Amino acid sequence: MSAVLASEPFLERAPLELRDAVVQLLPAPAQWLGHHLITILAVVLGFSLFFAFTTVAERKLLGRLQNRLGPNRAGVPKFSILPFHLRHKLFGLSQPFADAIKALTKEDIVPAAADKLLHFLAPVVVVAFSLMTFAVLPVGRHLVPVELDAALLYFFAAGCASELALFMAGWSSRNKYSLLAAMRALAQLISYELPLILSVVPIVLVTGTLSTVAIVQSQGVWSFGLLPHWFVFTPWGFAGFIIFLIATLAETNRSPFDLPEAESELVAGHLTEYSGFKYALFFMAEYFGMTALSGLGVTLFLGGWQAPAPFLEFIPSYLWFMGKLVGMLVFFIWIRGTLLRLRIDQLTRLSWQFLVPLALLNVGNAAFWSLTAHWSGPLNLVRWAIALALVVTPFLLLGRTLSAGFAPRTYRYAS
Amino acid sequence: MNPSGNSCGSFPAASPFAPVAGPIVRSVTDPFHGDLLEVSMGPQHPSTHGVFRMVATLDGEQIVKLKPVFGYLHRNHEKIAENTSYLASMPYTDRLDYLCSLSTNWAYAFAAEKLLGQPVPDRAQYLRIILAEMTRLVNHSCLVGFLFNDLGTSFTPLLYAFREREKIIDLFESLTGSRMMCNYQRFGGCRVDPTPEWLEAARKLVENFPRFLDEYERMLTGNEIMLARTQGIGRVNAAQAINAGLTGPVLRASGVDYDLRKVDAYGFYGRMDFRVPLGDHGDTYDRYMIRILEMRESVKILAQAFRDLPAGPIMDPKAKQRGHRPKAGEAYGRIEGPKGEIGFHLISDGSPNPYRYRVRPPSLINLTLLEDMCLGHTLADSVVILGSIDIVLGEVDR
Amino acid sequence: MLGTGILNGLAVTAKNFLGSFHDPARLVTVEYPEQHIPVPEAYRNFPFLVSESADDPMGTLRCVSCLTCEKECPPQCIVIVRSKDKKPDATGKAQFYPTVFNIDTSVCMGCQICVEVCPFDSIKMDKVFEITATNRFTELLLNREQLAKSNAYYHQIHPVEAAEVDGRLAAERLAAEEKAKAAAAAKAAAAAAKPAAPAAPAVPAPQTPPPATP
Amino acid sequence: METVEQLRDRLLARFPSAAVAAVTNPGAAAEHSLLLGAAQAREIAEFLRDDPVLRLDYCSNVTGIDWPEKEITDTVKSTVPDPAGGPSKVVETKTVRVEPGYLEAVYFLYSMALKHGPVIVRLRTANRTDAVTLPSLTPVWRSCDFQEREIFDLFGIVFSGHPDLRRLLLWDEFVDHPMRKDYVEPDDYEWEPTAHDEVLVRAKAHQAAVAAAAAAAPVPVVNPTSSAS
Repeated sequence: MSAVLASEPFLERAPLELRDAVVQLLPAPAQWLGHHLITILAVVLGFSLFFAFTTVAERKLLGRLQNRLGPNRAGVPKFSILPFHLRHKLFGLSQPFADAIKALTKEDIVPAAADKLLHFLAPVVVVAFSLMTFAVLPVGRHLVPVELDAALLYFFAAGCASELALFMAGWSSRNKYSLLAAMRALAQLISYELPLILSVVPIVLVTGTLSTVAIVQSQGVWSFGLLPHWFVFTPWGFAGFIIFLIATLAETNRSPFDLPEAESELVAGHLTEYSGFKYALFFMAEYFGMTALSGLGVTLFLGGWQAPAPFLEFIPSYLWFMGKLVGMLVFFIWIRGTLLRLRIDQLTRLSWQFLVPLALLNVGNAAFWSLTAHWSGPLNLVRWAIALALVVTPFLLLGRTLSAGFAPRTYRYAS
Repeated sequence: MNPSGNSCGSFPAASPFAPVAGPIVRSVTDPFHGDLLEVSMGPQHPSTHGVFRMVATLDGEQIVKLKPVFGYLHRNHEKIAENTSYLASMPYTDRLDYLCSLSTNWAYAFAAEKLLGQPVPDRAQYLRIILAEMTRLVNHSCLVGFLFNDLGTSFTPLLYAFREREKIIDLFESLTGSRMMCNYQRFGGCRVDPTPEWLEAARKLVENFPRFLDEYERMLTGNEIMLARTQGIGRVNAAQAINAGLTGPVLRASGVDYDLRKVDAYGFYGRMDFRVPLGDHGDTYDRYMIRILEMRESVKILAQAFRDLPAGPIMDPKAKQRGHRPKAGEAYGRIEGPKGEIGFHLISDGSPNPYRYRVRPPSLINLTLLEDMCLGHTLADSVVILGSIDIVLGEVDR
Repeated sequence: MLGTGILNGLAVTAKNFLGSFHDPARLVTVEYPEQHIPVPEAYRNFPFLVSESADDPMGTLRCVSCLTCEKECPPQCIVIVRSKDKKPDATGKAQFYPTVFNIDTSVCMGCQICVEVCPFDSIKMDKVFEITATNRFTELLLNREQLAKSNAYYHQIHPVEAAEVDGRLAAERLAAEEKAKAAAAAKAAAAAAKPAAPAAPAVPAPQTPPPATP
Repeated sequence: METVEQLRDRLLARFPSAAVAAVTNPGAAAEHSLLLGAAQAREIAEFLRDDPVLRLDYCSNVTGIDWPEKEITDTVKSTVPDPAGGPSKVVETKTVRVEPGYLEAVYFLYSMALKHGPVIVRLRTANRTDAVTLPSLTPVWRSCDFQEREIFDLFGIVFSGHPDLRRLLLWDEFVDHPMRKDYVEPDDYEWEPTAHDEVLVRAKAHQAAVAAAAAAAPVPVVNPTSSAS
C-alpha cells in the first residue's frame, strides 16, 4: 500500500483495504488476477445494484411527479414464520428484485422470422459495451478501475457501440416497428455523438489531458476556500455542460429523445419483439448508459469526487461522486416526467443546427479562456464578460432561428 | 396504380373538396430508393385510442397513404336498439361515447322527445346543461391528457388531467349511481334530482377548475417541443372541413363558426352567455387550444346554470315512464357533444320499438379527413393527429 | 427565449412533486385493498330482490312476478317464471310470486332500468362490487335465493331511498287497509240491512316490516 | 328558409326532367323531406350545395333504412244491388297486394354558412334485391364517405360513384347485410350456457348439424395410432 493512501482517513481507503485483504488470501501468482477480478466484480455488482435502485427510484419519483405513490407493494414476502416487524413492505424497495424474478421466469419469445443469432447477441452486446464504459470513471479519490491516459477516447469508443446493438436488435427482430426504431437509433447516434464529444473538447483543451483522473484533480481548487473551481462554473463549462446534458439524454434514448422506443408511435420500438430477460437486459443497458454518461458529466463538469468545499472533505470522495451522480439521475427523471418527445427531423435539426454550432463556438470560447488565463483584476471581469457573451449571444441567435415560426397563439371568438 | 396512392376516383378533378393527393411516391424499382413500408397501426397499438387501426404506407417515415380500418368494436348498436323499447336503448347510449355518457343520453332523449312531442321542465333543462357541460370538461381534460401521451410524455399531463376528471366523475357517481355509465336522461326530464349539497359541491369544483387549466397551460402550452410538434401539423382548411362534415372542436379549429349550442340553441343554451373560440390554422395546436378555451367557456356556462337553476319538477308529470309508443313519423335530434355533433335519427312506426334508430357518430365522421391530414407528415405525427381528432371507439364502431 | 416553456413545465412538475408530500389534493391515490372510498348512496351495481323479512326471504319477496323488468331489461338478462298459485303479499292481497328469478350478472350492465320500471319496489340496486367468480356461466347466474336480500339490508345500503320507499309502501298499505275497512264497513252496513247475516270478520292487519337498523 | 314544397317546385323548375317529390313526416317533429329520383340526384345535390340561397354545404347524417315488402290487404266495399230486387248487399272484396320493398338513404343537409337546415333528402332504390344502386353523394359531400360505406355494409345499397366502396364495419368476407329487417342471425353461436335458452337450443342444434354433416361427408379418417408411429 502506498504511503499516500496510508495517510488518508480510514473511510477513504476502506474499499481498497478490503480488496487488498481479500487479495492477500490468494496465492501470490494469482494475486494480480484476483486484484483485477475483484475490481471488475465491484464495478459490475456495485453498478448493477445502483441500476436496480435507480429503476425503483425512477418509478417512485415519476409517481410523485404525477401525484401518485409509485411502487410500494413489493416487500419481504409475508412468511408467517417471520416475526411481525420483519414482514414489512419496505416501501416497495424490493421491487427491482421482484421485477428481476419476473423477467427471469417469463418465456423468452423469439419471432420465427428473426435472425436468431443477432436477436440473441443484441442484448448481450448492449450490456457489455455499456458496462465497459465504467472502467475509466474515477469513482473516488483512489477508486479508478483503470487509469488510462486516453480515458475519454476509450469512453466514447465503448459508449457508442451500444447504439449499434440497438440497430442489431431492431434489424434482427424482423418487425416493422423495430426496423423503424433501429433506423431512428442510428440517426440519433450519428447526430448526437458529435455534440457530445464537442462539448467535452473544451475541457480537454483547458486541462490538456484526456485522463479522467487528471481532469478531476484539476478541478480540486477553491476560491476563498469555498467556491469550487468546477468547470460548470465557467461560462464555457456551463454551456458545455448543458450541451452535454442534452446530448446525454439523446445518446441514452431518454425522454424527450426516446424515439427508438417511442411507445406511442412504435409500440416499443426495438424492444417490440423482446421479452423476458432479454428485455430486462436492454432496460439494464439503458440505465447503465445513463449512469455512465452521468458519471462522465460529473467527472468532467461537476468536479468528480471533489467535495464542494474543503471543510466537507471529511465525507469520503466516493460518496460525493455518488451523490452528484444521483443528483444528475434525478434531474433526468424530472425531465422525463415533464417533457414530450421530439420528432426525428426535429431531433436531428436540434443537433445539427443548434447544438453542433454552439459546441463548436464553445470550443473557441474555451480556447479564449485558456489563452487569457493570466488576466487578473479588472481584466478578469472583462474575461468573464467576453466569455459570457460568447455563450449567450449565439444561444439567443440560434435559439431564435430554431424556434422561428413557433409561438403560442391568441384566439378569436365568434361574434 | 394511382400514383398518388390516393383514391380520388370519382371526384371531379377541379373539386376543391377532392382528397388531397399524397406526395409523389417514387418508383419502387428505383435502385437508389428502398421499398415503401406498409405499417399496420392497430388494432392493438398504444396510441390508437382503442381498437382502431390505420394502415399507413411509409416512405421512410413519411406517410404517403393511410387507410383507416374500422369495425373491431362493432356490435350493431342500431340493430340492438331496433329490437328493444325506446327506454331500454338509453343505457346503451352510455356505451357509445363512454367518456361522455351524459351528453349522449341527452342527444338520444332530445331526439326521442322530438319524436314524442314531449316537453321538458325548466329545471331538467338546466340540469341537462350542467351535466353536459361537466361532461365536456371531463371529455376535454381527458383528451388533452391523451394527446400529450401521444406526443410522448410519460403520463404526467394525462394523470394531472385524470386527477381533475376524477373529481367530476365522483360527482356523477353520487348523482347518477355510476361513474361513466350514467343513464341519467329520460324522455321528458331527468332521472334524479340533485340535492343542494351536490349542487354546492359541483359549483365549488367548477369554480376551481380554471386553476387546473392555468397550471396545465403553464406546464405545456408554451412548451417549445409541444409547439414544434403540433403547430402546422395536420392542417385542414375551412372549406374542406365543412365538406367533410367535421364537427365540434375539430371544425372550429379550422375557423368555422358552427356550434350547435349557438346555431340550434337547443335546450336552454339560448339563455346562456358564452363565446365560441375559433382557430385560424386548423392544425393540431389549434385543436388542442380550442378545447382548452372551450373548457373555460364551459366553466362560464356552468356558473350561470348553477346561478339560474330554478326549483320545480325534473320530470314532466305527463311524461310516460315506460312503454313509449310514439306515433308514426321520424325525428332527427342533434346536440353539440364534446366530440362534435352527436345526432339520433329515430323512425317510429307506432310500435313500442323504434323502426329505425340511427346514431350520427361524430368521431367516425371526423375521421373522414384523417388521411388528408396525415399525408406528408411522419408516422409520429399521425398518432398525434389522430389524438387531436378525439375519437372514442365505442362510437366509431358502434 | 428558447427554453422558457420547458423551464415553466419543469417548475409545474416540481410543484406537483413537492405538493404530493403535503397537499392531499395532489396525492389522490387510495391504496385500495386496505383503504376504501365510501360509495355514495346512489351508487349502483347489480340488482337484488327485496324481501320483507330476513328470516323467510322466499316467503316475503315483494316481487309479484309481473314480468315488467324482464320485458324492459335492455340486455335481457332477467328470466322469471311466474308461480301457478297465489300467496298473500305484504298488504295481504293474494299475488303471484316468482318460482324462478334469475339474473345473469355476466350480462347485466347495472343500468337500473329494472328498478325504475318495477311498480312494486321489489327490485333494487345492490352496492356489492367486489364480486369474483371462477366460472362465468354458473357462478354469475344468480338465482332467486342468491338475489333475495332483506328490507333491513336495503335500509342499510340506501337509507334515504329506503325510508322514502317504506313511507310510500306504508301509505299504500294504509290506503289498502282503509279501503278494506271501508269495504268491510259497507259490507257490514249491507249485512246490517240484512239482520240475519253475521258481522264480517275483521281483516288481520299485515305485519309491518321491522324498522331500519343501519 | 323555404318549405319543402317551395324547394320541390324550385328544383322542378331547375331540373324539369327530374323526379322530385315532397314526403311529409306525420310525426311530432314534422320535418318533411324531399324524395329525389336516383337519376339526377347528384346534379340536384350539387345544386343544393352551391345554390346561393340554400348553400347546404354540410351533410350531417346519412341514414339507411330498409322497407321490406309489405302485404297490404285492401278491402273494397261495394254495394251490389240484389238482382232479385231486395235490399242491396254490401260486398267486401279483399285484394291482397304486395307493396314492393325498397332501401332508402336519407341525407340530412344543413348550411354552415347560412346556419339553416335541415333539408332532408331521400333516395330510394327500386327494390331490395337486384336494383339496389343509388348515386353516391360522396363527391358532393365528403362526409358521406364513411356513412355510405356503412350503409353499403349494413343495408346493401350500392353507391355508384363512391370512391372507395368497401364494407366499413364488417369484414370483407361477410355475406349478408345485418341491418335489413329480414336478416337471419347465424346459428353458430359459441356454446354458452346462459340464461338465454333459445340461444342455447340453437347453438346445440347447429353443433348437431355440423357433426351430422361431418359424419355424412366421406372424410378420410386419420388413424391416430398409425400417424403417431
